[in-house]
Amino acid sequence: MTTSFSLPLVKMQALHKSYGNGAIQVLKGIDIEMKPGERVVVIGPSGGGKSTLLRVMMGLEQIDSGSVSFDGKAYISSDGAARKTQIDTNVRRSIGMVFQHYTLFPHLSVIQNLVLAPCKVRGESKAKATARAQALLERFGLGAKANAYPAQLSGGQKQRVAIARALMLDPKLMLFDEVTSALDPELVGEVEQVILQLAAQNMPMMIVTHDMWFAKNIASRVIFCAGGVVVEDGPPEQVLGAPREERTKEFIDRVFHIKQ
Amino acid sequence: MTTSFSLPLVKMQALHKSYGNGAIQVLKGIDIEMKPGERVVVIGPSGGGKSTLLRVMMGLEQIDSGSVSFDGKAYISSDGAARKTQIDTNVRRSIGMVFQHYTLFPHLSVIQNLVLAPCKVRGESKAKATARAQALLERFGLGAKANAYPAQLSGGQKQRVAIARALMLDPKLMLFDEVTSALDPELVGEVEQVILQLAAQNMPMMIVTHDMWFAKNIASRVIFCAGGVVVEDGPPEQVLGAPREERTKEFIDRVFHIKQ
Amino acid sequence: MNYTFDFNAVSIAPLLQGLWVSLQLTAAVNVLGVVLGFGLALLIMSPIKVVRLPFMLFVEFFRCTPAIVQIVWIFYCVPMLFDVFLDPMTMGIMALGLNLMAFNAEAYRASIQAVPREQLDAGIALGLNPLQRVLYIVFPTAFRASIPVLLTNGIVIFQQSALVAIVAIQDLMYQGKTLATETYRPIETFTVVALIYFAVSFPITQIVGLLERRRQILVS
Amino acid sequence: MMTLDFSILLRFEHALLLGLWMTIKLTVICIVLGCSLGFLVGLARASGNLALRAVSGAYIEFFRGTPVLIQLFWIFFCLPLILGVELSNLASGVIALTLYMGAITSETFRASLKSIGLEQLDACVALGLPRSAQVINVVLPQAVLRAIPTLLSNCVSLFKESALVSAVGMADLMFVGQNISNNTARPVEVLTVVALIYFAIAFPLTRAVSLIEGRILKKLAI
Amino acid sequence: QSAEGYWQGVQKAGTLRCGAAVAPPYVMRDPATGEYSGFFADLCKEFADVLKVKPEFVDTTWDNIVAGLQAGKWDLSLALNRTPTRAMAVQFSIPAMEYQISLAYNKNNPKITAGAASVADIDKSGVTLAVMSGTAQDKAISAAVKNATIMRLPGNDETRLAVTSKRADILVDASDTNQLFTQSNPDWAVALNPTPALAKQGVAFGLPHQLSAADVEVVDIFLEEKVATGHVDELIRKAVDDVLKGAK
Ligand SMILES: Nc1ncnc2c1ncn2[C@@H]1O[C@H](COP(=O)(O)OP(=O)(O)OP(=O)(O)O)[C@@H](O)[C@H]1O
Ligand SMILES: Nc1ncnc2c1ncn2[C@@H]1O[C@H](COP(=O)(O)OP(=O)(O)OP(=O)(O)O)[C@@H](O)[C@H]1O
Ligand SMILES: [Mg+2]
Ligand SMILES: [Mg+2]
Repeated sequence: MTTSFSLPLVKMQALHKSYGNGAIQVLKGIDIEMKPGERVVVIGPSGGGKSTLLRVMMGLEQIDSGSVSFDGKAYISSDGAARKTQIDTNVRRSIGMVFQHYTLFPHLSVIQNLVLAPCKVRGESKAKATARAQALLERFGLGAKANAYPAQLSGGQKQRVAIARALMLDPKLMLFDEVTSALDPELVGEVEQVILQLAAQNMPMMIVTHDMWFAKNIASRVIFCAGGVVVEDGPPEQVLGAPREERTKEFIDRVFHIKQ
Repeated sequence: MTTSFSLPLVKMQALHKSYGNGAIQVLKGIDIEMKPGERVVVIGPSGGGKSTLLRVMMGLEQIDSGSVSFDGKAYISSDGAARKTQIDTNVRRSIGMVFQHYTLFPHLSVIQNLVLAPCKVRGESKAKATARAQALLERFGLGAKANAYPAQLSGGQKQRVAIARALMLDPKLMLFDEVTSALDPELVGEVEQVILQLAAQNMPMMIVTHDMWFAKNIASRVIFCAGGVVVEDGPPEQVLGAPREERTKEFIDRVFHIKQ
Repeated sequence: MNYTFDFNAVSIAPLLQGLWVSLQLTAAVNVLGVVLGFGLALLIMSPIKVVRLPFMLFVEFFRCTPAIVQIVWIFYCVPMLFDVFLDPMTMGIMALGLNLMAFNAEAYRASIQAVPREQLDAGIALGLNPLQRVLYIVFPTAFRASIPVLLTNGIVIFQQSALVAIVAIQDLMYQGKTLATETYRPIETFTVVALIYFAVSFPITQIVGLLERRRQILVS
Repeated sequence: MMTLDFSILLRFEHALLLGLWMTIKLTVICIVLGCSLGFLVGLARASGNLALRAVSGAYIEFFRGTPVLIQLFWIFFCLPLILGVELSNLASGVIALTLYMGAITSETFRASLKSIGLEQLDACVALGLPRSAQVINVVLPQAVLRAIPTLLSNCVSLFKESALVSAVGMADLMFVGQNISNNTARPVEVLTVVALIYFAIAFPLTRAVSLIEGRILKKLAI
Repeated sequence: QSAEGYWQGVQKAGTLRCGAAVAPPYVMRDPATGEYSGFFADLCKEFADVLKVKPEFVDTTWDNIVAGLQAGKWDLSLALNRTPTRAMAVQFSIPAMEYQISLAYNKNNPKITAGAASVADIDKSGVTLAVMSGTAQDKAISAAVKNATIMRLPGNDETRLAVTSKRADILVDASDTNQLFTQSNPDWAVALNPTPALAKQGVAFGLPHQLSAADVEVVDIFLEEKVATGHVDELIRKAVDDVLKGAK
């Protein structure tokens, strides 16, 4: 591993991002450093730019200016003038992402969903990828569903398959964007369980969630993000339990239903 | 008012209901008595029959056997043999219901949605109904939206309009089926606020919700329903705080994320 | 290519006369199709099987056979079978009208059945009786939802109306064919005729597209 | 009211079959060519290149905005003159109906491409899939699956429209039917049987559309 | 055009493509086999023999028989009437026979008064004349009537059906063709040859516009002999017999 302990795993510098040619400023200068092994939970009001932040890290969005480094390499950067975002796809492959709406490929079976990327991206043999996929599914309690199609799965099962699919490429960082908010409350647990399992293996991750109990249980650090800037950043006990900023407090109260 | 204080407002007796000609038993003998002024929250696992219960009370479903009385009148009953459900539509009009997916009529403006039923069902004059509707909208903070169409509203606004629409017929009992679970977490509050307002005016109601904080705040009684039967029934402190039944405890733990 | 074009040979006046006939035919057929198509939709959705089946067969028959066969059949077989002959325009309206009724009935049926069940549940919960539910909830939503398809079918009928030229109704196509044989200038004539059809259809399809987009924005 | 005698048709069974064979041959050839053309035009219509979009758009609008009958007349008698080459009747028929089919299927393909959510592409990027795999393994199969029911309806339309080639003198089912009805002076029997033959082929196809639609919807849960 | 002659080109292709629209007894198509007969079809076959190529009949309609020739869809068109306007678009061989227009109608039709003899006698508003569109009879009758309605239909089938189904009152067609029609419907159909005659024209092969005089002469010489020897008359008799036999 090239990662030296003192180096940050991810470093975002002065990230700016807008939609509609600058009409809607969504990220207004984000600087976040994330150390290896950290589990960062991002919370904040709707429209605050949380999803955009994760999508930028994943290289799904063009940025206006700034850069993101991974393992010391600036893999996303923008030459402000031409508004053209440079993305180093090799580095990007070290990052996995799971979305709110289970983005499984509906025409492929569960196991085919899992082996597609390893075979096409890394040229892994089908047999080897299938074996790894099967093992991963077993671990997530989905061994019996290998040949099912996504439409035949419950929401919780779909989301667990999506996580397994992302893990097939051995990512060094996982991004989760509200992965449980489309689920029935009863199914939330099984998905969070799986993420907690990963956390127990020290997988670095950045998680956007509205589920405060999950946030408390998984976060090693919480960032409150609103209006395109980082408003508060600290350990979960501080940000969730005793926020320093008025806006954070207001948000936490609202979501925790303390004020009626 | 004919309602004597000792009489129950709603009385369900041995309700049985199945789908697919008895293939799927959904309600397996439900007996619930609800007193006037009670606010009953129904909780339970997905597929446990909560929605079905409310839909039966509203007369939206055929039943296999049993009966439901309102104000002492059996308005829903089934002669077990012919599998034909008798519904007294006059009594049914005393009950209002709000659904999970805002069922506003998309081709009518907000105010038209509100006045449709009073004009057509009770023959109320358009002017009078419109005045009442406008007042109700003001009360719910939607005065400015009277002429908007549903597609132009946020989820929270739609759901508040749906509640106002149900109230236009002066119901004596309101049924709410997961009215906030399709909403962004941030919008949940405004809808719950409106229901709490109604509760403060002693409107009897039966509420299905997965939001335990809302349940705690609104319930005068909580019923835990699973597998088509009432598993536990008691005051909120008991059922939510210290459930007696193992299944209730397990469910509460899971949804409250106490166990990981 | 050794052909010299001569568009002067194409006299516009008879073509415009033909266009007027085509437009009248299209309009009359659309009135039939929109109004009677709705009644037909109700019949094919009837809960009574004996009522439903013959009308379903009728709809399927008109949807599954070529329009030209229908037209030729109605023009030649109806008079022979029943010994009646109405004036050609009436026959043309009847032939295309039956065709459009079948297609529009399907459009209505699809959008009536697409009215979400929750909408009807809400109607019951508001105490509306079955007739009121159909009148105030099902029809308005279904009719709105069918408009783009009705308009599209209407334009298709304008184009299908060219088929009546084969049975000698003096529509645009017929005038075009006559002109082409009279002048021996088929290229120029057919080009002009095609352009006239296009000039009428195109703006309407654009409007339909616009309506469709607007509706999608409104519904979502 | 006349008496009907369908037995005369038995004499012409072979001729009707020949006509039907021409209709089917024409339809099948044009389905294959038309779908391929439609797919390419659908891509062009969705492409970023303005010129491609404009040309493909004009083509689609023109063929959807004019009667097939006039397209046939034009291609039968004008195209050879303009191109300065000789075209057989079959070739002209194939060209005309292929262009018609290409126009209607391109819209089908475009709609099905558009119906694939952007999040599917996001997922591809997040998995690091190369562009080729995105297209071949993710976008194409879904687009084709979603397009199948509408494509089948397009095929039924083409099958019906093919009857128009009789008007330019191609000996398809309709042409043979009219020829027989003239010779025998029994148009009612002949035209009725011709209509029934068309129906017997098109109707099962439309049923198949709803069946397949149900299956695909179920599989993809869309 | 290439320097070599038109017919050499046909010989090179190996087939003589004849554009054929149905008009018994000139050109007939057997619906059961799709094969062509009629005396003009026979002439075409014989001409193909002269060229030592196979004849090939291309199905068409009267509407398109000139356009198809212009478009090069076939090498010659069968049974075209020689008219000046047509001659501006295509060329003709010498006539193979003379042709006259007659009017066939239902003798029970009250609109047609007994003793009608001229076009003027039937040229009344309310009378519908069915004619094959694009044919010589179409041109002739269109020029002659003022009050009657003309219904132009694409083929022989449709015009006959129109009269049979009483949609039209009178069938305007070549006298030979109409004779066949009346002979196969003897119980009600009659025909009259109007006086003065509507059109007396020669029926000939239609040839592409660009043909050289030498190429046209090839066909002319071929026909000249067939007409002079009475062979054409023989072919006509045979064709009429065939049709009448078929109708029984
Ligand atoms: N494709 C887009 N085009 C234009 N504006 C967009 C687009 N995507 C997002 N936005 C806008 O960017 C802002 C931030 O959106 P983002 O999805 O990042 O918020 P979020 O914090 O994830 O909110 P939520 O909690 O609702 O998911 C919002 O105002 C949104 O309307
Ligand atoms: N129309 C239907 N046809 C067949 N089965 C149905 C139908 N509607 C509901 N069910 C079945 O009835 C059972 C109870 O459903 P119900 O919607 O009442 O549960 P619920 O407690 O409201 O669950 P949730 O929390 O998911 O809303 C489920 O197993 C469901 O699959
Ligand atoms: Mg988001
Ligand atoms: Mg429910």
